[in-house]
Amino acid sequence: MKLIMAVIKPFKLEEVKASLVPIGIEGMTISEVKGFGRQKGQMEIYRGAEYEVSFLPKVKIEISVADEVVDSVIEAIRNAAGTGKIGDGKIFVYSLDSLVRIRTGEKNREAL
Amino acid sequence: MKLIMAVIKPFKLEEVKASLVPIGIEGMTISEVKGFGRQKGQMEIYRGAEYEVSFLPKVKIEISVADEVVDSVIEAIRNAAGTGKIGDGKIFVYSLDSLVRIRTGEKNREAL
Amino acid sequence: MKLIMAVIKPFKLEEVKASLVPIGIEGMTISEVKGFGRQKGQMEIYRGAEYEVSFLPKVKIEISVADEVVDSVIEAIRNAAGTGKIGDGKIFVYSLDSLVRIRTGEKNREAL
Amino acid sequence: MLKIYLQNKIYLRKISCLSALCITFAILLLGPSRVMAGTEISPGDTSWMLTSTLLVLLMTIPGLALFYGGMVRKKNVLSLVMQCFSITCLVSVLWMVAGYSLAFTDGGSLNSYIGGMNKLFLNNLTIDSANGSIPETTFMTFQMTFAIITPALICGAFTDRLKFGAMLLFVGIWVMLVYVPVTHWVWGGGFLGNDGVLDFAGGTVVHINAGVAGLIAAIVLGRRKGYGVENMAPHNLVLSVIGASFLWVGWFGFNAGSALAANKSAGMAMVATQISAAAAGLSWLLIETIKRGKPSVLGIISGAIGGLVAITPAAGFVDPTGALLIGVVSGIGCYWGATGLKHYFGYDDSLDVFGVHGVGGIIGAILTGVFAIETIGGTPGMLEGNFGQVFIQLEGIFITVIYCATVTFLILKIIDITTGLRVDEDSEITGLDLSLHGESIQ
Amino acid sequence: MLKIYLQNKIYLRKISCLSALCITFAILLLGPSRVMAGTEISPGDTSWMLTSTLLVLLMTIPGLALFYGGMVRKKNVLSLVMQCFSITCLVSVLWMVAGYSLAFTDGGSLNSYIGGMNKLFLNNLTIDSANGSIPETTFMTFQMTFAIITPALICGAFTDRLKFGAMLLFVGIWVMLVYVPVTHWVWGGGFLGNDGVLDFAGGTVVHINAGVAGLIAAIVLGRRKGYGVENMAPHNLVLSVIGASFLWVGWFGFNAGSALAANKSAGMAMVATQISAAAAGLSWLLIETIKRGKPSVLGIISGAIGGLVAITPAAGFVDPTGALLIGVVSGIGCYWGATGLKHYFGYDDSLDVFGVHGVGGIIGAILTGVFAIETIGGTPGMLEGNFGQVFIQLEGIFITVIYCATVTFLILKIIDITTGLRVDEDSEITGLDLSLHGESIQ
Amino acid sequence: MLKIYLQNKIYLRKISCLSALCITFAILLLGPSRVMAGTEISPGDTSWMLTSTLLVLLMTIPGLALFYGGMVRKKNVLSLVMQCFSITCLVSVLWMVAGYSLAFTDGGSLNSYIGGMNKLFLNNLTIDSANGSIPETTFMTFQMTFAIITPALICGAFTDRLKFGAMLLFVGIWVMLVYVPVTHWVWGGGFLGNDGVLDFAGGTVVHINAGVAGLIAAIVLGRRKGYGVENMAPHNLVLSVIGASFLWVGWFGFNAGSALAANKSAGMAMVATQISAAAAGLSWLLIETIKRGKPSVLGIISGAIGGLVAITPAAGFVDPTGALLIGVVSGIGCYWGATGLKHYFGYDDSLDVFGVHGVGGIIGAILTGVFAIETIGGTPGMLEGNFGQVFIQLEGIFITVIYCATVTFLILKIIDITTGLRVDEDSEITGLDLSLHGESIQ
Ligand SMILES: Nc1ncnc2c1ncn2[C@@H]1O[C@H](COP(=O)(O)OP(=O)(O)O)[C@@H](O)[C@H]1O
Ligand SMILES: Nc1ncnc2c1ncn2[C@@H]1O[C@H](COP(=O)(O)OP(=O)(O)O)[C@@H](O)[C@H]1O
Ligand SMILES: Nc1ncnc2c1ncn2[C@@H]1O[C@H](COP(=O)(O)OP(=O)(O)O)[C@@H](O)[C@H]1O
Repeated sequence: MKLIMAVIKPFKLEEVKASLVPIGIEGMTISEVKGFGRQKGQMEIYRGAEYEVSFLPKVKIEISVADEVVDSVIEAIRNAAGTGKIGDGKIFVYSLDSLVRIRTGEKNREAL
Repeated sequence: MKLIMAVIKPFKLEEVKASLVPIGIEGMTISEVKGFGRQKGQMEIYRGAEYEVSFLPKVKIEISVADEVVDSVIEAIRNAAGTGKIGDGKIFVYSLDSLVRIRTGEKNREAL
Repeated sequence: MKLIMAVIKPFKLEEVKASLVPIGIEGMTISEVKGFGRQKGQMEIYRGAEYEVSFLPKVKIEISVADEVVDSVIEAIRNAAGTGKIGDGKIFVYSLDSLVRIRTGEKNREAL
Repeated sequence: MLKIYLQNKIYLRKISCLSALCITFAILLLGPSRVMAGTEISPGDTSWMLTSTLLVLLMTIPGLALFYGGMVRKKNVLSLVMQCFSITCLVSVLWMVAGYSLAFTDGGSLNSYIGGMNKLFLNNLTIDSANGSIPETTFMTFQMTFAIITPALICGAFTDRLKFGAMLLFVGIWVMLVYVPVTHWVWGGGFLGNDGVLDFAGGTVVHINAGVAGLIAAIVLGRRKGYGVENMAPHNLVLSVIGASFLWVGWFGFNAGSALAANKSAGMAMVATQISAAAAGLSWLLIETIKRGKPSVLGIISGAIGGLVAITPAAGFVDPTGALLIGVVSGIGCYWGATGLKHYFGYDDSLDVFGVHGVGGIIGAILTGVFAIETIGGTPGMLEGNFGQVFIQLEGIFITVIYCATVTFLILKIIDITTGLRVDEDSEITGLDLSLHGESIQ
Repeated sequence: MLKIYLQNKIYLRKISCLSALCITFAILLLGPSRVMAGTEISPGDTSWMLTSTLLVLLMTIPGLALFYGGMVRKKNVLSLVMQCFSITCLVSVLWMVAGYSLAFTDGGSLNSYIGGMNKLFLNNLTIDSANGSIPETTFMTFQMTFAIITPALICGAFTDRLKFGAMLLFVGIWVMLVYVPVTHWVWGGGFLGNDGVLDFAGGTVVHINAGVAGLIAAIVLGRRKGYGVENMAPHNLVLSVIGASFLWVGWFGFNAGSALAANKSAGMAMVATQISAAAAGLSWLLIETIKRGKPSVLGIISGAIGGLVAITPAAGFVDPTGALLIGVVSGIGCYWGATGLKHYFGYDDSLDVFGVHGVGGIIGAILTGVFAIETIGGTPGMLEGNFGQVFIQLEGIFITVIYCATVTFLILKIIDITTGLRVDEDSEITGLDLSLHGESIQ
Repeated sequence: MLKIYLQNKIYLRKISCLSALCITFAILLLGPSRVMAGTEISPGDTSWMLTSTLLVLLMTIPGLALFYGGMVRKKNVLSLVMQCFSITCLVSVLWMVAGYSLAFTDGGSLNSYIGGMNKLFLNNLTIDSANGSIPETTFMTFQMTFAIITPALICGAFTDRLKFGAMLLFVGIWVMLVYVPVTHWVWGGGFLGNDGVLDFAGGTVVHINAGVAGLIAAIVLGRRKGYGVENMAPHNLVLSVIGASFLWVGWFGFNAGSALAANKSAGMAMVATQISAAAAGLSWLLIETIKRGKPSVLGIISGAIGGLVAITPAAGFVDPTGALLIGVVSGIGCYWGATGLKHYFGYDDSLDVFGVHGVGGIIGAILTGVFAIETIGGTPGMLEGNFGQVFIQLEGIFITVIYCATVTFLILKIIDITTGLRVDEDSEITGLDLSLHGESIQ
């Protein structure tokens, strides 16, 4: 099993979710994060002074998936989250040693 | 060393914490996240219109542990966080390459 | 590639960021988390009653890096985030299987 | 509904004449204004009117700013309070420059339709001039606060998508071309007042006017991106409750202040206001609980505001029992306006300006004609045998609805063509706080 | 303490008679009401009383709603503002329907205990009737706002766990069976007023009443789930500070308004109010800093409210120095009530309704008897040699405490048996905002 | 600028004499105070003055508390509302104990510089004494609210870094050594008032005083840690908008209340206040849009406050057109004060106390001398040929600036040496809410 973690633009969340359901992803965990990268931040004005907000709001998605669907999930996320503009975000993949569903105690693939 | 990441129902946090201290877990990091899964969301009413809130509040716990205690930690979390109802959450385990305590510079097992 | 995840004191974020730019780190993702550890919590007073706030505000930083810079990044974080007082936080390192830049589709090292 | 109004050919002549008026507006050269009688100033009445003035200002800032601000998504809350605050500034200056004069002085031969230019820049408003038992300065400021809140009410319809500059432009023009004339018609010596339309504190002038303008704005602008799909639930109803509270309390200045004195009429108007608001809050609560299963905070405050809107034209004319009934009916009526009506037609009147102020204002204007009591306000209503009053009230409603709808539509279209109305998609998605004002709340 | 009261056998007869009264309530057939003298209306006095009325309304919405709302956890804040808002609506209607009549008209042969039914639905409240120098309509509305805030105060005791429907039911019955009679006893011509109990603005009628009812409610309902274990620290004290500010400012309407005129008594009452609030804020601050090491925001605002409660019965009777001392004592007394007393007995009076309003009200009622000055309020106090006044004050306290405790207890128990009082555990854990109202703040 | 003032040797003698005065303060034994004439109380005027008093209190709590609180970072918001609330409590008591007497009674031979001690503890303030047509108790409370807001305004300069105890100490001493004497000079029978300085509602006494004290405090304390590097953008401008709204509305009490009656002067003062605030809001909006490209919420509310500050000394002396011009100029002037001036000199006047209140106050004081109209306030200004008035206004400004700067500096330095002014670095980083008060908002 893999855990796919993606950092995307906040307003793309609904689209990403919608693109994952058809390929069988029925669960995910998301969190509000801030990103720092090439994308220039918004300027905020404070009584004439301007601050660059270097950390931009992003959404982090974490999805545990079976090894064989990793590529299609990455593809789906890329298609849904991409705008072609700097700041679209990144997808990180790493291996899970094990996975447990708390309610039932099911393990690994059954717990997906 | 492993990193155990658990997504649980928010109001179970205190119980989970309480169940981990006896088995020697002295530190953890938590964050507020939202979960999407089989559990149906709350309906919110807005001037007669109803919205389903599809992302439900959850709490994510991250704990780094020595390999030999992984099972007992999973067990403890399951017992404390389980309500038997849909939405209890999941536990994810993956391997850490290394671990450092910032204050002392201790590495790996000493840093746990 | 590795993913370096560090939990630090919130007000050290700017310094940590500043110390990473010179060694070539151009992106990172941060989130607000709460930490539980040896550091004693603040007491909050409520009409004469006192509550110990056991979860303290921390900031979590996630950075994907090439294998060869892991050590220098850890070193830089330690120097910038360390205060020598309990609660400075921890650095966790684990391996990434792959990495994708959403905008371009670049993979792994190119996506860093 | 629009069709029905249009079929009332008898009004068409008046309307076209009014439209002509609105175009030739800028070239009006009007005669000398009515001179207010310089009677003795009463400190007691003045005290109450100074207080009423600030109460009505409180209704807009912070009242309406918070009421509306709490209902939008977090990324747009500052843009809403910005709208309310900047409207307050803009209309204050416009009212001083020309609005007051055109609304409340004598327009000579055109007096049925518009006032005169004798008090532009308040130049002939001396410290000694009086209006009844209060200084004319105070009367002017009191009326200024009405001119402020009316366009601010419209904001609820075009929230989250209107450009800031276009908003200021629209409000400036709308106040001069719609609010000022309608005020003159009803209160400034114009034809509606002369025809006997009862509007104690602005049910027609303020609420129907704002409600209709909001409806037109919602239709012209189109829906918010994501409407009906994304969750657009209010981000912080605590703000809305604070706002509703200041609207309620401020409404005492609005209604009881419209007695223009601290007298028994003010006392009775306050009673009516309180009872109608309370009854409407309860009736919305009840119907919502029956139909949705849960009473909501947004529901009870919307109901109370609906009750306040509906009692506005009636406050100085009805007794407590009349107020109770007006409250009950308007709570249910506005519930229907904000849920049934809106969803049926599918326009995105985002914060229900028409659903609450338009519907509530119309209900109130009609029921004023039903429940008016001669011993209280000098005019009997339908229940006391004066059936004609209801028709007079309908005249006021029809004329205002059609005039306001037409001119509002024209103003919006012209702005759309020239500077554009709607922000670009990116700005709408980012939220207006950051994209228009470079600020955000944490 | 309850035991001590009960041993005062001299009161037992009165109590049992009152309990009988409360049961036979619905079948009362009362005589003609007292006719208010129809003197000349003073615009100045009327202006101040219209203002005072809205100030007291401001105390409940948004004052109390925010003061309490900021102190609970984020998941329950909307349920609290909902309680305050819906109580405002409900009690306004009840007061109009029957409350005012039963509290303030002549009850004929039963007048010592309850008023008459002459003004049900305000039917005989004409626009011309006066109360002293103000319209009776205004007096009625002013008193309505007192009837609103009293049950709203109780909300702080049962927050986070009471069903919404049960809350409305409780408040409705409580207002009619407890608030209305006690008001009649003290201000409406009943036996406590006749016995000479001094209560300028409602220390007994409002605060002791609400405080005792809160205590009983906290005991009957039991503690919040997680009390003493989970962190239940206030989620947003900025809201509480806004609320406390409106309580403070609104209290000028409460206290100085209770002069029922804009006269020298109102002026002095405002001075006393301001000084007592300030002194109590400082004295709580000081004792907290000494005992806990840090002055807290919640502390200073609680102290100020305690000082306002304590000066309420005294405002029109004492001089500035008396007010200063009442403030200092009540700040310390309420600190003890909200920390020592509560923790000693272990009940969960969640937001310290008894600790602040009960304790503060009792301190104030007693000290009114001590510090009253004849040249100011017409009655001398203990310091001027009139030792009896303190005992008369104690009579007022005892009777109110026992009557209120008994009837409140009965009402709650009956509701508990019929519809149930407490939400289920899941709803309590989820938070009342979502579970009762389907709403939440972001 | 300081140098220029110091070169005005003609003032040096006065200054040194005042400094001596301030040191020998505690040992003053003053003669009998002026007896206020005991005329008839007017209910109408009293009603308005009771209302004005509570309006000015509203300006501090919650007005200023929220206006400032919304502008700081989330970790310091409670410390700011705590400062405003505790200053309210502290100054109320100090004013009652000695402030009122020293400011507003006759100081005998020293009367040009300071009042007497006849009304310490308000002992000789009877319920019957009057000030013009209102009770003296009400005059005293009205003035108390001015004494409260002035030091509260200074909080904006030293926010995020001053110890709580040191803040209370500073405020207590500053009120007695700076606010009380300056008030006496201008309004209490002292030399500035006698010299003919026009200050209708406190442009000099309140705003220049607070602005200068803020500037000195910012310089003595040094910058906030991270100033210019970290993002210190306002955490919640919705709070600031609520605060600005209450400041605006409360300012009607401040300015129109300073007529001390509900008369035509109050009416005109309210007009001037409204127009200046609105015009200044718009002029800041405009210049900001031109220079930065985006109109900001913080900008328009800052502008409106600047316009309110500037109209304060002028409110009872100018006509609507004068008010409009004062508004336009002050909006631009305060924009420069809060952006250009501050950044040029590099001090961290965190929330622009000097930039808005100092600069706005000076602009207003000068323009009062320019635009004053004889038929309105009894004194002609420069435009009516009275060129001397501008110089008299400058005298008032110079003396206040130098006296206030000197004494404020001394007080701060003495506190710094004894108890210390600034919190330690850890507390500053953690935020004052948690470190000083053990509380935080969620
Ligand atoms: N090395 C990294 N480690 C972790 N997160 C990163 C890294 N680089 C970028 N990110 C995340 O990806 C987001 C987008 O990156 P950015 O460089 O702005 O645009 P793009 O990826 O389109 O070139 C950032 O805001 C940040 O959250
Ligand atoms: N594939 C997944 N990847 C990551 N998180 C998941 C995944 N599936 C479920 N979750 C998390 O677990 C939570 C509970 O899942 P849900 O399907 O609602 O209930 P259950 O696990 O009891 O069947 C979700 O809210 C989500 O946060
Ligand atoms: N086992 C752990 N797993 C995950 N996070 C941990 C663990 N132990 C500590 N932490 C994180 O590190 C922070 C600092 O730990 P603490 O024990 O307080 O101080 P120190 O690391 O300096 O000894 C904690 O607040 C928590 O966020």
